[in-house]
Amino acid sequence: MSDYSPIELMICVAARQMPDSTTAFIGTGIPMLAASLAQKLHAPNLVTVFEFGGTGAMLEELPLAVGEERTFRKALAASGITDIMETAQRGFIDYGFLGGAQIDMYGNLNSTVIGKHHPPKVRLPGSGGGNDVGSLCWHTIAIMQHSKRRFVPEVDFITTPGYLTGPGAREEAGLPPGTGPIKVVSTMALLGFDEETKRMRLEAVYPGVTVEDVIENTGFELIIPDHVGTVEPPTDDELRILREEIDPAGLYI
Amino acid sequence: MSDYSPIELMICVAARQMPDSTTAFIGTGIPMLAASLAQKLHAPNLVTVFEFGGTGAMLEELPLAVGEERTFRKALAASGITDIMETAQRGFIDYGFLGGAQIDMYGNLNSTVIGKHHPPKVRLPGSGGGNDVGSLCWHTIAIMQHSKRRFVPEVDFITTPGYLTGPGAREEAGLPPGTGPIKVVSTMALLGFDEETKRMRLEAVYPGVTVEDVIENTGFELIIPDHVGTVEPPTDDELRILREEIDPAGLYI
Amino acid sequence: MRVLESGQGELIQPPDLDEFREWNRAKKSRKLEDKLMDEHEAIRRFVFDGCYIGTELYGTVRAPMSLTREVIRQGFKDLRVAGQGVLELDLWIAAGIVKKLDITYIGLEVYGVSKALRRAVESGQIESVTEWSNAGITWRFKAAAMGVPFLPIRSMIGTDTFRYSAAKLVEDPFTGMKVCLVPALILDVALIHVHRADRYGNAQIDGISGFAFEMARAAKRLIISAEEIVPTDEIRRHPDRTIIPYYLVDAVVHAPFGSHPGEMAYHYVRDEDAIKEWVEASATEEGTQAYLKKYVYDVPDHQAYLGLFGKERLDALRAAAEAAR
Amino acid sequence: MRVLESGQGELIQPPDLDEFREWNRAKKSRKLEDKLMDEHEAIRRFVFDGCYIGTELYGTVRAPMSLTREVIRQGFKDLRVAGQGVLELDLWIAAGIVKKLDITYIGLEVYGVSKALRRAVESGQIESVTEWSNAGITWRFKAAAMGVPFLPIRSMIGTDTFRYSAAKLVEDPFTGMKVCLVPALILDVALIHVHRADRYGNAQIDGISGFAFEMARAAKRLIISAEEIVPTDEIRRHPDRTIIPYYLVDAVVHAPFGSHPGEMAYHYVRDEDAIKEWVEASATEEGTQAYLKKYVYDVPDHQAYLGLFGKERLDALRAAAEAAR
Repeated sequence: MSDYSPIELMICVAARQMPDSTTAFIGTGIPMLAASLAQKLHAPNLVTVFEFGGTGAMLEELPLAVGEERTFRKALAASGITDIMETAQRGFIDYGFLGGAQIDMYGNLNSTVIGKHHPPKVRLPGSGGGNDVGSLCWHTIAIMQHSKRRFVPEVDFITTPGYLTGPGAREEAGLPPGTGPIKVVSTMALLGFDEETKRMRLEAVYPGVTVEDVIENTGFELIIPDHVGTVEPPTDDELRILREEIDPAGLYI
Repeated sequence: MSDYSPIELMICVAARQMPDSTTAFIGTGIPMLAASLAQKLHAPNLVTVFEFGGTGAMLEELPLAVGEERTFRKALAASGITDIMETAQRGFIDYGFLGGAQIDMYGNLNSTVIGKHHPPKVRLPGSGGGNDVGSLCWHTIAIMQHSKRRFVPEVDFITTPGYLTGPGAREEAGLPPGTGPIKVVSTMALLGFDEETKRMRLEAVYPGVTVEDVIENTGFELIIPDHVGTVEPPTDDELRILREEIDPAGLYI
Repeated sequence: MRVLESGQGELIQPPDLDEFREWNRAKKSRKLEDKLMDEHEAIRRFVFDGCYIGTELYGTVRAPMSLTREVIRQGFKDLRVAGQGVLELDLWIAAGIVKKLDITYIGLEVYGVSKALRRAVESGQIESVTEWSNAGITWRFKAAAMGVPFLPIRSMIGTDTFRYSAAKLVEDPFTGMKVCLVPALILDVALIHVHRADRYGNAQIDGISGFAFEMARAAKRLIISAEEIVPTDEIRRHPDRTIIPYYLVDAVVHAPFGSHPGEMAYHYVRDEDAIKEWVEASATEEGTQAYLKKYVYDVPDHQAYLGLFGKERLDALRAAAEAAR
Repeated sequence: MRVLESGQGELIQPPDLDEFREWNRAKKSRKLEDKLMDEHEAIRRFVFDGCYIGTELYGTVRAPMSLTREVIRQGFKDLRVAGQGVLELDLWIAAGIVKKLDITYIGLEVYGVSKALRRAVESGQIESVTEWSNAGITWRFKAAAMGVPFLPIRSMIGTDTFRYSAAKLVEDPFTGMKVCLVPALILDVALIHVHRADRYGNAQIDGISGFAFEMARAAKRLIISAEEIVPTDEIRRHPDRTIIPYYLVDAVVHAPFGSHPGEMAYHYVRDEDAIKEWVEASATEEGTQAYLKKYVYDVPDHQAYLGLFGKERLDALRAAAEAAR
C-alpha cells in the first residue's frame, strides 16, 4: 500500500458513497474527483448531473468548473440550470455533495458569513447551488475538513439545511419529506446521522485516527456507537486512477 | 375590378390591419391567409408568431394547422407553446386574431358552449389559445361571420375576454392594463370600439352593404357614428395573390 | 395573499407533489436500460382503465397517432384526459373511452367543430368537463414539470373559462396585483411522438417542441414513439438536442409514420385525404364505427394500419416533405 | 394562501410586471434592425450609473468578459448586481463599482473565496447584501421571463438563506403545503455571451445554455456579445437552435474570445495562467489595482486586451478545444 494523504482518502471515501446507476448532483472540487473515480471503478453508470445543464457526462477529464465543456462532454443531455434544479425538485436526484465552512450536529451548513450577516466578520461565497441541493436532493453527503473550527455547536448562518433543529424540523419548515443529510466525509472519519435524533454519529475513523482524535476535533457532542469501524485505506487501483488519470496535474491532491 | 366573395374581402380587410414590423399572433384559418397576404404586400417584415413555437416564419405556403412545419419554415426561432405564451404575457405581441361562435357589444367571445355549461345544447371546441391571446396580446382583432346569431346581446359563455362588462372591467378583474379588442372584421363591415364606453362601433361597411343591413344583422345596439365609411374592395393585386399564391387550392376562398 | 375567487370546475386530477417526488424516486429507474418494445406491450404495461392521460402535440402535427389507436384497440376505458387535441383525442372520444375532460380545444381545425365531441358532451356521456386555456393547461404541466403545486398566470382572468376551471384568483403578496393560479397537472400516462430516440429513451425533436418538454416532465409514466431509433452515441454527440432524457421514459416504441395521418416536420407531410376521411366519417355515429373498425379494431398493429395506405402513398408524403426543405 | 413568513432582506429591485409589459411594448422594436456595434457604443448606450445589471453564465464559462471589462473602463458606478459569478463580478467588485448585491455565489471556484468580495462586503463598501440560492435567483429571472410576479419554489425554506432573502413562505391554496415564493427579478441591463448571432440579435448557444434563456427574457436592455456574427439565413436554417430571438436584443457585439480568460465550449479552453493571474493579483488591493490598470484601464478595447496575450497563446487555447472534440 502506498502512502496517501487525508485528501486522497477523503476522495476515495466520497467515491464509495456513489452507487452505480444513481443520479448524483456534482459540485466543483472533491465531488468531481470522487464522481470520476466512482465511474472508473464500481459505478460506470453513475449519472452525473451538473448545475448548469450537463446530465450523464463521462468524466474522462476533470472539469474545473460546474459549467465547463467537460461537464457535458459525451453527455446524454445539455440543458440549463432551471431544468436541472427542477429535476431535483421533482425528486429525480438521488445524491448531492456539499461543502461549507461550518457544519453543526444536525448537518446544517454555513457557506455565507462568519459573524453577523452585514457587515460580517468574514464574507464567504454564499449558497450557490448548495441550499438547493440540500433542500431538493434525496440524500446529501457533506465533504468537510475536520476541525473544531468547522464542526461547531452552532453555525453562524444556516446556508443549507441539514436537519435544522432536529427530528421533524425539515418537514415542519416545509422542505420535501424524506430528504436530508446522510453522511459526512471528513479528513478524519466517515460520519452519519442517527435515525432517531438526526444527530451526527461517528461511523468509522480513518486508519491512524482514533475516536478520541475525532472527538477532540469536533466542537459538539458526537454520537459514538459501541462499535466504530475503520475506513478501508485507498486501494492501489483507487490511488493509481486518482493520481494518473483523474488529477495528474495535482490540482487537488 | 374582379368579382370577389365576402370571405375574400374579409381576408383583405384583416390583412390591412397588420402593420409592417409588428408581431402578430396567428391562429388557424383566416388569420393565416391574412398574414400571408400582408407579408406579400405592405408588411414584408410582419413577424408571425404561432402558438406552438414558430416565430418569424415566411409564410410562402399556407399552413393548415398552428403547429405544422410551414409555421416555422425559415423562421427566426422555433421554440414551444410556453415560450410563445410567456412572450405574449411579457407584452411582446402587438396583435392577436380571434374568432368565435358569438360576440357581444364589449367584444367578449364565446367558443365554448351554446346553452348551459354541462351538458350544453351545443359543445364548441373551447378556448384553445383564444383566451390567452385575448388576455395577453396588446390588441386583438376578431374575425366573424356577421349575423344576429353571432352578434348577440349576451354571449352564452365568455371564453375570451373583450371589455367584459365595460370600461375598467378588464383592469378591475386583473387583466393586464392597456389591452383589449380594437377591431372586428366581419363579413359585412369593419367595426371598432368606442374609446369611452368600450362598446362596438361601426366604422365602415363593405361595398354593397348598407348601415341598415349591418344593424339588421346585429343582435345588440351598435354605435353608429355620423360618418360611416365604405371599405375599399380588394385590389387586383390582393385578389391575384390571394387566389394564385396563397390559396390556389381554394381551401378557404 | 388572499384567495379572491375559485373556479367551480372539478379538479379532475388533484396534484400531490410529495407523492410525485416519491414516485420519481422509487419508480423511475436511473439505469440505462433497454426500453425498446412494441406498441402493444408499451400500452398494455403502462396504460390502465381510469388513468389520467395526455398526448402531445396536436392532432395533425407530431401526434402519437399509432399509440393513440393502440389504446383504443386494447379496450381501455374511463380515461380522464388533458384535452387539447385534434384527431388523436377525437378518436378516443368517438370510441367512447373518455370519462372526464380537462378541455382547452378539441376540434378539427380547418374542418371545424368535432361532431364526436358534440355527441359525447351534449349527451352527458363525458361526465365532467373542466375548462382551461391552451396556455393555462400547458402551464399546469409546467408547474408539475417544475415540481411545484401551482403557477401564477395572467390569462383566464375575468371569464367563464376561469369560472368553469379549477383555477384560483389571488392577490400577489409582493405587488398586490391580481394573478390567476393554476394547479400542477401530474399525468398518470403521457404519449409523445419524437423524431429520434435511443433505446434508453433519450429523445430529440426537430423544429418546434410544442409542449413535449413540459409534458414529459409532468408524467408518471411516459411512452415515447419515435420515427427513428438511433445509437446512444448519436445522442451523446449532440446532447443539447435532447429534450427528453432517458430517466423520464418508461417505454420506447419504434413508429415510422407514427403521426399519420398528421405530419412530422422534415419527414413527411400530412395526408389530407386520410384526414378528410376521418372528418367525414366522424360526422355520424355509424361512420365513426365503420372508421374505427377499419383503421383500429380490424388491424393488429401500426404496421398493418400503414399497409392500408400502401408504400407508394406514404413515399409521396415523404417526398413532399423532402421537396419543401 | 396566507403569508407565513417574510425574508427580511432588501428587495433590491422590486418587480413591476405592468411597467415591464409597457416597456416591452414601447421600447423593444419589432423591426429587424442592424444592431451590430462595438463594445464601447453598446455599453455607453445601455448601461447607466445605478442600474440593476446581470451577467450570464459563470465567470470562467461563456461569460461576457469583454463587456464586463468595458463597463469598468467607462467608469459606471453604483451598480446593483444579481450576483452569481466568478471572474466577471469579481472584477466589478474589485473595481469598487457595486453598491448592492443579490448574492448567490461569488467566489473563485477551485481557487477558493474571493478576496475582493471579502474586502468590499466586510468593509461595508457594498451597502446591501440580500441572499438567495442559485436556483432561487434563476427562478426569479424565470418569473420575469414568464411575465409573472413570482414563482413558488421548494428550496431556501427553513434556513438563514431564506431569512436574509426577500422571499416569502406561504401556504399553497390547492394542497395546503408550504412553498417559498420568490419575486420576479427584472434586470435593467443584461450581458450575455453566445456562440453566434446575426446582426439583428437572433442568438444561438451550443452545449448547455446555463440561464441565458431566462436572463435574456428578464432584461429591459440586453447586450449580446458573440464569437461569430452569422448571416440571418444561417439562423433561419436552424430556428430550433435560437435561444434568444432578435426582439429581445438591443445591441450585438462581435467578440471573438469574448469569454477570455474563461472558456467557450467547442471554441477555446480556459486560460489557466490568466485566471491564476487574477486570483493572485486580487489577493491584495494593490495587486488588484495593478491588474485593472494593465488589463482594463490601459487597454482601449477588447482587441487590445487580446493583444496582451498574443496570437500564439490564443491559438493554443483554440487548438486544445479542437483536440477535445
